[in-house]
Amino acid sequence: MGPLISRGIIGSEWDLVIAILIGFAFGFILESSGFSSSRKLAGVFYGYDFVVLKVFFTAAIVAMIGLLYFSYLGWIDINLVFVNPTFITSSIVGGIIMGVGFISGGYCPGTSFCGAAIGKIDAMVFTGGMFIGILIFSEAFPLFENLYNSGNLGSVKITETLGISAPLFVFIVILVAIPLFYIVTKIEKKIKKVNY
Amino acid sequence: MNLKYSLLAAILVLLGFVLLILPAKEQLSETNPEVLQYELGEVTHFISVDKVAERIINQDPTLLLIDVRMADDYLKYSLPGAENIPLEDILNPDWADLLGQIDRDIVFYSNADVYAEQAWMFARRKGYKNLFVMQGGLNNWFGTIIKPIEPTETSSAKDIETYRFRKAASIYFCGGQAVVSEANPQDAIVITRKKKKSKVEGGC
Amino acid sequence: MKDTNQRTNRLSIAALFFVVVIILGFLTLRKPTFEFKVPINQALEQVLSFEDEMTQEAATEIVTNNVGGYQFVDIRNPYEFAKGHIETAINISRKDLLASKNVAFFDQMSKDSVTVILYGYDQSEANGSWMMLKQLGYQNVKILLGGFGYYSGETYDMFSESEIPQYLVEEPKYDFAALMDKLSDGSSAIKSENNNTEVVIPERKKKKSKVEGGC
Amino acid sequence: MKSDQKERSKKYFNPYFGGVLLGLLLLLTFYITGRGLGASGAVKSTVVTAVHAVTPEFAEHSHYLSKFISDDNHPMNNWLVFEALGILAGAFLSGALSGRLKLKVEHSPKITSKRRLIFAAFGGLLFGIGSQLGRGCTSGAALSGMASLATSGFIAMITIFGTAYVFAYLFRKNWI
Repeated sequence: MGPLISRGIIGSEWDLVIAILIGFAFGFILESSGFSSSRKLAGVFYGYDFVVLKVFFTAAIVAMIGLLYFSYLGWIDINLVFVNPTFITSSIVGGIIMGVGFISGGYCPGTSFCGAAIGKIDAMVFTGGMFIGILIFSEAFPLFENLYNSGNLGSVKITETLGISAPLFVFIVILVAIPLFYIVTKIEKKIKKVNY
Repeated sequence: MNLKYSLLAAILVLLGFVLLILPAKEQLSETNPEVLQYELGEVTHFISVDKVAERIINQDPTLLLIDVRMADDYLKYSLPGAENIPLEDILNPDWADLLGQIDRDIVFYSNADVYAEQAWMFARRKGYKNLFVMQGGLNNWFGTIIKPIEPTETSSAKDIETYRFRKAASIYFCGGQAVVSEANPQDAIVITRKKKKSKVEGGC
Repeated sequence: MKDTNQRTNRLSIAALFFVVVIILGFLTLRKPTFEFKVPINQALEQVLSFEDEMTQEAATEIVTNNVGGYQFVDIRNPYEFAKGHIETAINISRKDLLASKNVAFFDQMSKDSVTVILYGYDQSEANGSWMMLKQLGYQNVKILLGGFGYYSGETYDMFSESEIPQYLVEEPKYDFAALMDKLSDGSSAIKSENNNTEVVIPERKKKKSKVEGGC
Repeated sequence: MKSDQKERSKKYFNPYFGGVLLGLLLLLTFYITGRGLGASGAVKSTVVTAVHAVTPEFAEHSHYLSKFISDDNHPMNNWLVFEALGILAGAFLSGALSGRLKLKVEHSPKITSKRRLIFAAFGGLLFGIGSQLGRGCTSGAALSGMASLATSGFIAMITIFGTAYVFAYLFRKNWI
């Protein structure tokens, strides 16, 4: 049955309406979960607020489980679901750069939009910085080009990389995540509350 | 621990566990038998030799002919532009790219249409789309297109029209090699010309 | 305190909603009425083995001697069936092959280990239905080569000199390559004749006028 | 009254509730579009469009941008921009409902607003570069990637959070 747009069940003229609706829900959930506050986000790195980790992992696990069930029930053709191609070197380097950006700026792109929407000036500046960053990247692209295209592994899935079945992998992730949630809650309670 | 968190944890573990013990679904990619039965029942999968001939003559790029006979037979004679996938090799994954071209109509043919329909059935079950079978196969092709039966005087206008098309198609398909042997006909022309000359002379 | 309660419910409701969606999915998961029971590779092997093809001779033998354990099934439409059919045959038109009462019939036949022989007007007509039943797991189904056309003699060519039985439709009726060679020569002759007339006609006219002038 | 407002402004979702909702939304997005959520792509499309509008010759000259101008009509580009507009609207509504709408610079009391803004701009800059190199940001590559079990998603998640933890000590003054 799904994905509805890839299968042409929903016409492409609805694309943008759906985009706005999904974006709306995304923004609402992010903001309501507290992702519009950079200090709340940064809390995950100092142990005073693990909201990012909790939301992030819960969402990923729910979506993982859901996708596998949907696929099993025949509601979605898993082969039509986009799998971001893995360019291992560029992924790692990009991830490191983003990591430094994260701890320095306190936002990531999605959350900076949320912050900007409710009037956080730092979030607006962060978004502005992002524009400039992309501009720099595109101008200096010849410099990055080799790196950008290096280590191409294609659209591989983690289950292929590790060689285990998808349900087993998801089950392991769940079994890891639950104690993790428990531990971070303990840590949160121990570490001095930061007022923000 | 708080009840709501225990509940969430229990739900996630349970869902993950159920996923783990669900029986593996093997035939997910295969076409549902009911779909195939419908297509067989409505006979939507046959394409007439006339249609095929017309599309070959028009050099329709969306037509892909697949010869499902043995390689020997294919090499001896095949329709113009046809590819060869012997019936016993139809499930070979090597053909996935060829059969998976969704923007082309893939027409199977064999000497009759039995093997071609079998190939159609297997390819269709595997999930390939836009597959057809040439009705009557090569025997029908030769019996109608290459050696069209002349309509009788009582035939309908439509039959005569069909005959004309087939005759023209026959010349098209047989003419391909005539171009190569251009030299002989020229000789023939000379001879016949002479004959005619003499006739004219005789007339006077 | 009330506030906290409300939040508790929200989390649990969201989580339970997820579970309910999945459970509903399983409840509504329609088990496909029909499944291909024979794996595709095995089905291909069966087809290539030809062991389920029944010859006209064998069919005639069964009918004339009233051999038990066989059931002819005519898959043509009722109108064609009414015009003439193998005496002991029943009619299941191929459109309704998988209608529930017919499925029950095939189930019964397979339970009683009766061999079902499908036939249409020719082999091609019954071929799809036969493959469908085979792949759905009815192993007791055979197909009549040549179909009713040969059985009734309608499509039997008495003057054929071929050694090969005529109901083997997949045998080439012509030597395609040789025929093409012959025809392309022939047709080039036709073509050249056409050329001739085209070329000659004006000449003829000229000559005519010359001759006339001469006369 | 004032304290009441303050009380309300703290009222965030329970993180797990937010997580389950986000997961369900992500699932719905996969179901409808076959792709996950994303954010940095919107910025990229905007940059491409903006540069192309202001100085077309520069955009065509640039190797990277021209790559995206050629398929500028690709629906996903517009898609992400509209999604980003939706994010702004949704976040605004949520902020308005919980009384969090306020123009301010959020920073640790130990640092000045100016310092916070400089670091924010620097962070944004790095994120801009990194998200292009890593083919997606935390939502596009890491979250959606993990949900679809893409290897790149897990690499992105581990490297982004890993690096942030490594450098956390250096930047502690900014946050605590």
